[in-house]
Amino acid sequence: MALDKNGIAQRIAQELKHGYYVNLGIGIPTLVVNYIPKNIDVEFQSENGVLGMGPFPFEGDEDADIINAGKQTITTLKGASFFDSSTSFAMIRGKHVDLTILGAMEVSETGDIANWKIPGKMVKGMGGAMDLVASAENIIVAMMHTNRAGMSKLLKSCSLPLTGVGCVKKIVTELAFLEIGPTGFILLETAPGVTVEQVIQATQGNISVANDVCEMSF
Amino acid sequence: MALDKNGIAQRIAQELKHGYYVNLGIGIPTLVVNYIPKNIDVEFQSENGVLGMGPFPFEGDEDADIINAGKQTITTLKGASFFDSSTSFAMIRGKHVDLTILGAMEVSETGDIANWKIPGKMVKGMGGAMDLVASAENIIVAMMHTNRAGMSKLLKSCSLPLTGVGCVKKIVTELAFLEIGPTGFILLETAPGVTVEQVIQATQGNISVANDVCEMSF
Amino acid sequence: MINKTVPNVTQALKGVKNNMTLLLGGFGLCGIPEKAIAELVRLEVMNLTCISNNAGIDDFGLGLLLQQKQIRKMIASYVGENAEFERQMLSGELEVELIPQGTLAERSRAAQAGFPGFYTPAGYGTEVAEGKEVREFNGKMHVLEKAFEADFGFIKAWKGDEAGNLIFKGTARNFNPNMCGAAKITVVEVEELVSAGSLDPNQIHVPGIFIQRIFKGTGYEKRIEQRTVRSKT
Amino acid sequence: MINKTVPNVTQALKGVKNNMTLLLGGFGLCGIPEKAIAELVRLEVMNLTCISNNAGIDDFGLGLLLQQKQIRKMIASYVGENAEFERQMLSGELEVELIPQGTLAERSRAAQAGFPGFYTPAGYGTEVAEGKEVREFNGKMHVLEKAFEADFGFIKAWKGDEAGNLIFKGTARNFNPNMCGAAKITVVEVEELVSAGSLDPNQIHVPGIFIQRIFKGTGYEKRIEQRTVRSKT
Repeated sequence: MALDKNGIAQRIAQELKHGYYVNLGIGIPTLVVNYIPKNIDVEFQSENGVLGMGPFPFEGDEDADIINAGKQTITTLKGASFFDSSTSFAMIRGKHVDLTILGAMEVSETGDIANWKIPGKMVKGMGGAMDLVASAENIIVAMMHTNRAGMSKLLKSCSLPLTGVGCVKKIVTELAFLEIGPTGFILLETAPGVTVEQVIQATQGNISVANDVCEMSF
Repeated sequence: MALDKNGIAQRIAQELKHGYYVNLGIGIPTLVVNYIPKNIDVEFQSENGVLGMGPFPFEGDEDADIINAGKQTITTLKGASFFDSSTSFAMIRGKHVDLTILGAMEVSETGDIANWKIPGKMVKGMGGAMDLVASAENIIVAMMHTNRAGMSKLLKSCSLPLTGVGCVKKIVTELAFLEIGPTGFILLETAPGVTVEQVIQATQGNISVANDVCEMSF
Repeated sequence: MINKTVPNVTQALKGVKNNMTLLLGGFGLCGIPEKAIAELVRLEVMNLTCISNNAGIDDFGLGLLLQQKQIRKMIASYVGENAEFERQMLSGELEVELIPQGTLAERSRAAQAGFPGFYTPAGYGTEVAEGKEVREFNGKMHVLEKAFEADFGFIKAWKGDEAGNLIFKGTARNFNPNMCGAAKITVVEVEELVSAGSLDPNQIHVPGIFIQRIFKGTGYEKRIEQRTVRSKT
Repeated sequence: MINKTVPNVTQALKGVKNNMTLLLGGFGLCGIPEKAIAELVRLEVMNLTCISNNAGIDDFGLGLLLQQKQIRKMIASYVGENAEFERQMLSGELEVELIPQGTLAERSRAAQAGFPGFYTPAGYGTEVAEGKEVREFNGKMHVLEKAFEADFGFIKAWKGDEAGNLIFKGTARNFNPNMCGAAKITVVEVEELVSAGSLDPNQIHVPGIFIQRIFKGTGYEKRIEQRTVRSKT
């Protein structure tokens, strides 16, 4: 049985390590905060200028001057700080942010990612994504394995305009946990009840199966 | 009669205009603060990270954490601010500082300046001078017209390693107030009691005399 | 102290003309120069090039200028919140240049700090790098990006003093400090305007030297784009 | 909150070895990492490359390392206060690279912010530009300068919290913020170490993400180089 969005977030959360500064993209990545492993400290950075983001404010406590990159009202935790955009991207570009989790429309077997534009149809812009993917050493993509028509989004090469080249390291979809290796996607874990065969079927790009492939455990 | 250091500073001070942010080098330029014209507001920037410098502190009020670029203890005035070195040079390089007043060992007729090194003998370093002269639109040099041996320091071309190329606009020495024109030094004003001939004699570089040359008035 | 105060928004925007390039602070609707935008609408200046991270929403922020078709070209990083924007862009009425957010911040700071250009890895291998110089440093490819050139910069700060010293609040800071001093004339609106000497010199976010005009705005709407809350139980 | 505190200077300098490149904050003797320098002397690490605006005076600051001949190469902008420095330089014992002060600040910040290079007008046409690429932008010549690469950065702040957030005082700020995060490991010493949550998030000069270790120093000497005063009459 394929994972839902929360399941994807939960699997990604297992990749968090103590001491990580993490930048979460809009969408599924936002849900990762709900599954932080016990006994580790991580801090969340938002590129609009806050480190140490906390949960949403209690009703009535919203402050228009305190938002995240998704323009949602938020709170801050002890040890938080506010800063300007140039400093925020110094954190990102300077590799001080340890992990970037973001969504994608397409990922290629060489780690290219496309997530900001569908020519002639939708152009939201790249926001901070191009800076994030160009700089982060550690990028996990949270995405659906196929589109609504059942076509794979894990491709030989991206058909949409790129956000970054050869940058994605790991991918979590509703079907699987994969990494990018020298020869393409490597299937590391299947979602509960999903078979290796199903993942291979749903992947257009070159895919190999890790020797120790297993089912995700939560 | 040639000017003393205070006289040079006093003549330079006449060039200050209302609303100017001014960076003062070490030595004679520091004395300019004593001669600010009445009825104008200027602010002094020091490249080590302070805007709105005030006078020296009263005895006993010195604070090791509040100094100017000459490492002297100072105070700040109302509206002052402290900032980091990168921001300080953003002010300088970004042309937000309106006037730079600094000393020189040599100036050439094309506006080159040398003030940081005598090969094999003295190497203090350029400090912020190279950034200042490369960026400032308005540079006044405070210097002695000749060295102790009587040799001119206003030259055809500098003999010492340069601090900047073609950047000096105006020069005040103990003998004269000059500017740099397309064909070399232009004598604008003589110090009280100094003749045009004396200035020309003391100048090795090409020098012309302004039509309206006059004596400095204080 | 050099006094930078002007009495009102009209004085603050004196000299703004058609065809100018403007830098505007803000992230979404957070920390935008509400009063300057309202005055730009009133002035009916046309054919503007606006540089700002976002383009507002349909009926607030830069969306108000889009409604009046005052913007000829928009340089931004994310424009996903504005249907009128999308319509004008897809129809070709509006010229749009989308650039990475960090590049937008740094091209502003480069203009402020007198750097003509810098190398960033962001956008290498994408549309963004097309027509730009690329270059390898330490085995990694980078794109040469250049400082913005703008006529006016419109900044929103929380507190400011007569000398133009600024303090921002929360994430309303964003691009505002980086854009101060990045245009020929920097105009700041503040919620609270205090006398020089009232602010701790150690806690100034932007020194007054970077700005030319400061005025106190009143009646800030500060609209929230995504009101997200949790319940108290 | 990610805790960055270490108990003492010995723990803070763990891993410092011979032949390393160090970034050190401070302007003159103002805002220098006194405790880290003392520990470097005690550790007797040799053959260091030190990047700092100045080289201390004969018996304080980096002068203490020069006395022990621990520095092989010095990168600075102004070294005029130190006779032993001048002796070692003129005799050739010490390699010296003098660079413009603004370039020193920005090469630090470039390392912090992930920019490999940038163009500055400072030093064009001088010895400083020799062997470096130069280039025209807008009719003016510029020099390509590159980010520093350093093993350790030693920073002195006034206050810091457990999360590594920093506040500086007066002109003791100088290069310190620009050097945070510019080396592989950034070590900060503070006069006052407070718990996370004690500092206003709006008034942090350097967020803790840029630093790896923070400790409280005691007994700061804070020597004054030029004690200038006026009389009260």
